Amino acid sequence: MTKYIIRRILIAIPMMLAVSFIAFVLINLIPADPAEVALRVNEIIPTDEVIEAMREELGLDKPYFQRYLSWLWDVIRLDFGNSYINNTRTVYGEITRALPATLRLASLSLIIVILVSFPIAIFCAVYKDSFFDRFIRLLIFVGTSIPNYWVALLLIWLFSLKLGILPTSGNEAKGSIILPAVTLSLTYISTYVRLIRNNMIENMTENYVFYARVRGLKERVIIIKHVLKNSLQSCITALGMSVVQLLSGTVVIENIFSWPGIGRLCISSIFNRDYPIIQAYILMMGILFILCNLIVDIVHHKLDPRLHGGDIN
Amino acid sequence: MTRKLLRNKVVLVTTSIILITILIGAFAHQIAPNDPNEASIINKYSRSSDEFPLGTDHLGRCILSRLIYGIRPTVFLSLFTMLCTIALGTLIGVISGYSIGIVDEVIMRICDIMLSFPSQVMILAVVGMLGVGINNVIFASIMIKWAWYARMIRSMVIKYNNKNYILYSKTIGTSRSFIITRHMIPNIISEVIVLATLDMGWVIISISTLSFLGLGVQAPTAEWGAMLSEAKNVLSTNPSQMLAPGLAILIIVSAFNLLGDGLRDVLDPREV
Amino acid sequence: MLLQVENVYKSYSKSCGIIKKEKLQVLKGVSFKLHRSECLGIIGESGSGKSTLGRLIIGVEKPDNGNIFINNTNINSSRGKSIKKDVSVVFQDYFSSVNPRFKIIDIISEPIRVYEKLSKKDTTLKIINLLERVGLSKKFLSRYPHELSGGQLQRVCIARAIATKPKFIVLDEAISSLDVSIQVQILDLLKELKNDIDISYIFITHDLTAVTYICDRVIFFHDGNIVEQVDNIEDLKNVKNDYSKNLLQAATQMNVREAIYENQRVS
Amino acid sequence: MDFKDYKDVVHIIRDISFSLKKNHCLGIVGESGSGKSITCRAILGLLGKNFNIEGDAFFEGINLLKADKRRIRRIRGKEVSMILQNPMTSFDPLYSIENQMIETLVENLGISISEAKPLCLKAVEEMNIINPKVVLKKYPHELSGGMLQRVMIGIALTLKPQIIIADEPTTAVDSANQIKVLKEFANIKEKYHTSMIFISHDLGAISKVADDIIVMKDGRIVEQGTAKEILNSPKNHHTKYLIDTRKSLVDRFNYIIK
Repeated sequence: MTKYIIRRILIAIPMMLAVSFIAFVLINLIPADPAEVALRVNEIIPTDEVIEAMREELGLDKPYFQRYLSWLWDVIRLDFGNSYINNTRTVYGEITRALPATLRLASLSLIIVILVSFPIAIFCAVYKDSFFDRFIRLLIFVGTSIPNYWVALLLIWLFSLKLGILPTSGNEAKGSIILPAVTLSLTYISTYVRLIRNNMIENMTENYVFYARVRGLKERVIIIKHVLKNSLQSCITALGMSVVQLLSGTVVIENIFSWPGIGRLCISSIFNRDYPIIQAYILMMGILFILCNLIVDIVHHKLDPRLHGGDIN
Repeated sequence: MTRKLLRNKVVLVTTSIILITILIGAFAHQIAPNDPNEASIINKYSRSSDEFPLGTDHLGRCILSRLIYGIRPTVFLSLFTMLCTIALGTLIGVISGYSIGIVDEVIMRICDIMLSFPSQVMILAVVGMLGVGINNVIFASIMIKWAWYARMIRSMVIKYNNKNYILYSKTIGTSRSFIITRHMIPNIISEVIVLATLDMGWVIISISTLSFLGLGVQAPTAEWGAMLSEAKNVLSTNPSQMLAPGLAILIIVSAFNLLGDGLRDVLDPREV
Repeated sequence: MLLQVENVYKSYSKSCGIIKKEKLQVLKGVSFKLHRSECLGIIGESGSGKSTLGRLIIGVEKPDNGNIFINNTNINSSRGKSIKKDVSVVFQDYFSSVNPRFKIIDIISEPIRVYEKLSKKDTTLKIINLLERVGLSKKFLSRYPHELSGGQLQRVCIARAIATKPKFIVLDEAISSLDVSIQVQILDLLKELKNDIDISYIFITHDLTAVTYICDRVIFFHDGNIVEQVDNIEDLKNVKNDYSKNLLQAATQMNVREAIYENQRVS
Repeated sequence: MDFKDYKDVVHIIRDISFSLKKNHCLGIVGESGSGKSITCRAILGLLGKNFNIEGDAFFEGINLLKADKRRIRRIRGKEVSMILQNPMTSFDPLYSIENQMIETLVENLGISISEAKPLCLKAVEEMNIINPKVVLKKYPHELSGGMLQRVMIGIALTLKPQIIIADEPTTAVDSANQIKVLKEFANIKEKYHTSMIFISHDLGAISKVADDIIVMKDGRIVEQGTAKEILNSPKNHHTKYLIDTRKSLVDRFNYIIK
């Protein structure tokens, strides 16, 4: 087990390096000279001299690989440099300022997703092809075919403008988190329900379920103890990964609801060409994705006796 | 096979919806009642009339015409993206599946890295770095999706290569071209078509989302996501503006999703 | 010599974990010969490597070491292609042995198309002929594999295998997935074909009873090695190796004659 | 006890009636698709809702096809045990053997977990499994098919059922081990005095253990009688065909080793 964890972590490290390298390379794909951009956004006329000075300040005059290493060293110490827009602000500060709002939004959504989708999925699987199941399947279908920003607009129109019970945007007013969180969770609810339902139905046709019935176990025990656990086992990867997807999915929602989180920061940085922030965002999401993957794999490994069985023998 | 396709109602209906949409988009110039970009402030927010069947928007432009012209960027570009993705993915997947050792290993590691970013983040990254615009959005979409297809197709190639009927063909010395054209391609193609059709919905939504955020198609070009973005600004005064483009996306995405499910049934050889 | 297997080794690298790889030796120096118009049984339990041996003989995998000759041509040499016509194979899993998208007519016409340039009409006639050979009628021509039963499908596979007039057929557990009564039918068919056309079989199985029914010679296979060879099937009772003895004893107990009801009760 | 049924399972099986005497072993033989497994599953209420079953099946005066679900479930665990054809896939891969044995015993015998533990050990010991304590702690994938089958039999015996139904127990077994499995079943009958239904496509296997035999074809019973009658003087031509095909195999074998 420990051996597996160590090995798994050892594999994650080169992946992280690769991700950081991509994040670093991307900024060098910019069609314009970063130094020039940095000057322009601060409304300094870019003469050759100033550009040269800026290049030196940003370290752009050094060789490529050396720049990567020094950048990486800074990044490890959580120093992502300064924002181009506002030179006095560090990227780290900007991100940590926006992060709590996003985390709040994403975690509430996650709670909604789990609370809603699990009971529905189990119910649908147990009463397959019942009226309820068919109705939910229709909803799931619509849920996967509908763009979530349109859902957001519809919800704003209904609850904020028509009924006037919830605020349209921002995060100051009471209850302002409800609409964005619900909208964000809707897409994932349909994904989750479909995933778990189908997986449970598949598992129910397995021979071990039949044998459990033969052994005279209660249907409830069979569903919860055997079928559900096996289904979660096989969807654990997808479920774990959706945490990251939820975080990156906030980009659209935050923009519609003017939620001051990291997704909105990212979009405004794209419009303002504030490259260091974009870079930090990419890096953060990439690393998060790898970490999530790592945790999911370890959990999966821990829960499935088929995977760590070799150690016992 | 064709008869089976025609017998399946879902496939028939959804295919017609998609084909009609494509035709309307292709002949937008002839079909649309008005110029989609002709603004007239006097006519803004007008209700449906003979001249403007679906009314006009905040600049007095004909909504129906904008919807029709919007098919081009929304549906055509998504189709283009998908075709490029599949072409690239298939090519690399097949190379990887047929080659053993170092080539396969290198390709798979590259795929791993490509797949180690959440897709939305990767698109944002590319667009963020290369700049706002639909070309970059398409480029980014292809960049993040090909690896997934390459991996799928590689595993299919390996799976079918171990099927007994291909082992038999190899045993008796059937020509490689026969094995590939008669055994491999029909099986792989039908699986890929189903996957790609189901994925089309995702691509349409993803491209229109980016246009909605202002990162993709730029004003004043008519695009469904961009139209919704404009509708969002007048949500409090004219909420009905958001209906038409939203429904359009819903219908076309549903059509692709249903078609994918239908094709899965039809292309399964065990279905009678 | 029809087939000659010389000192063949084969191992697979079994990936254990993500980086480490372990070598799994499946065949440990196997040599034997197959003569014209004989049926050679290869018997062993599951995991003994007998199916791997079959895959090496039909040339879909290459041995790590050692050589396989068919008609004195090394199958893995550059001239190996020429002897492909002489080999054919029937697998245990009949359903995955045929392309589910093909009709029966397409399935059987594949080998004919490779070796004979026949017109469409002649091909069809030949296929009908082959189907009748294996006890099926021409009404099966335009059916799909999933519309056939296991026994019928295995007959189609046999028809396909004899279509190219091979010198020998590798039967890899070809009857193991079938009901006993169907097994006997297929074995009878194989015997009949052997009498009609000059053909050899390599009959890979775990069932000693079936071996005695059809084979002229038998090889006992255990753990990647040949542990005993019986050159005349009538000498089977004189096996010396412990493993072979065990197999023989188990089969003897299973095969007490049904007619003598009292004798065959076990306790 | 008595099974009498007449059912119509979407034309899979029709008009099946048979009875099982106490301490007897009933063999059901037929080719695949003849409906032999379906029949037994129907009796125990193990078929899905899509199946429409008509008729009666009496077990100690209780009509199994009409009784409520709870009652059937109790009978299924406690009174009628079943042994399945694929032991490798019959256990939940996520739980240890012991866990799954205990849950069965607790559910059906109404005992506590601590009472169930020694019973599990005893069950495994009685099946002649080496290192019983180690085996109990293992997960299904760590054991061989033969081992799991013995665990299955062990579970069935610990419940002390009236009837044991064995569904093709020799089919997935290498032919060298088939005789061992059959001996095991013959033993059970002698030692535990349970009645047994033994399903197989192999007349050879059936004849080793069965007292009475039913021959099925295309969802119907074509012949039934005592094993002796059926094997020595079959009347139906399908029975004759099954016996003859088997006989030709056996005769050749016996000729060679004589």
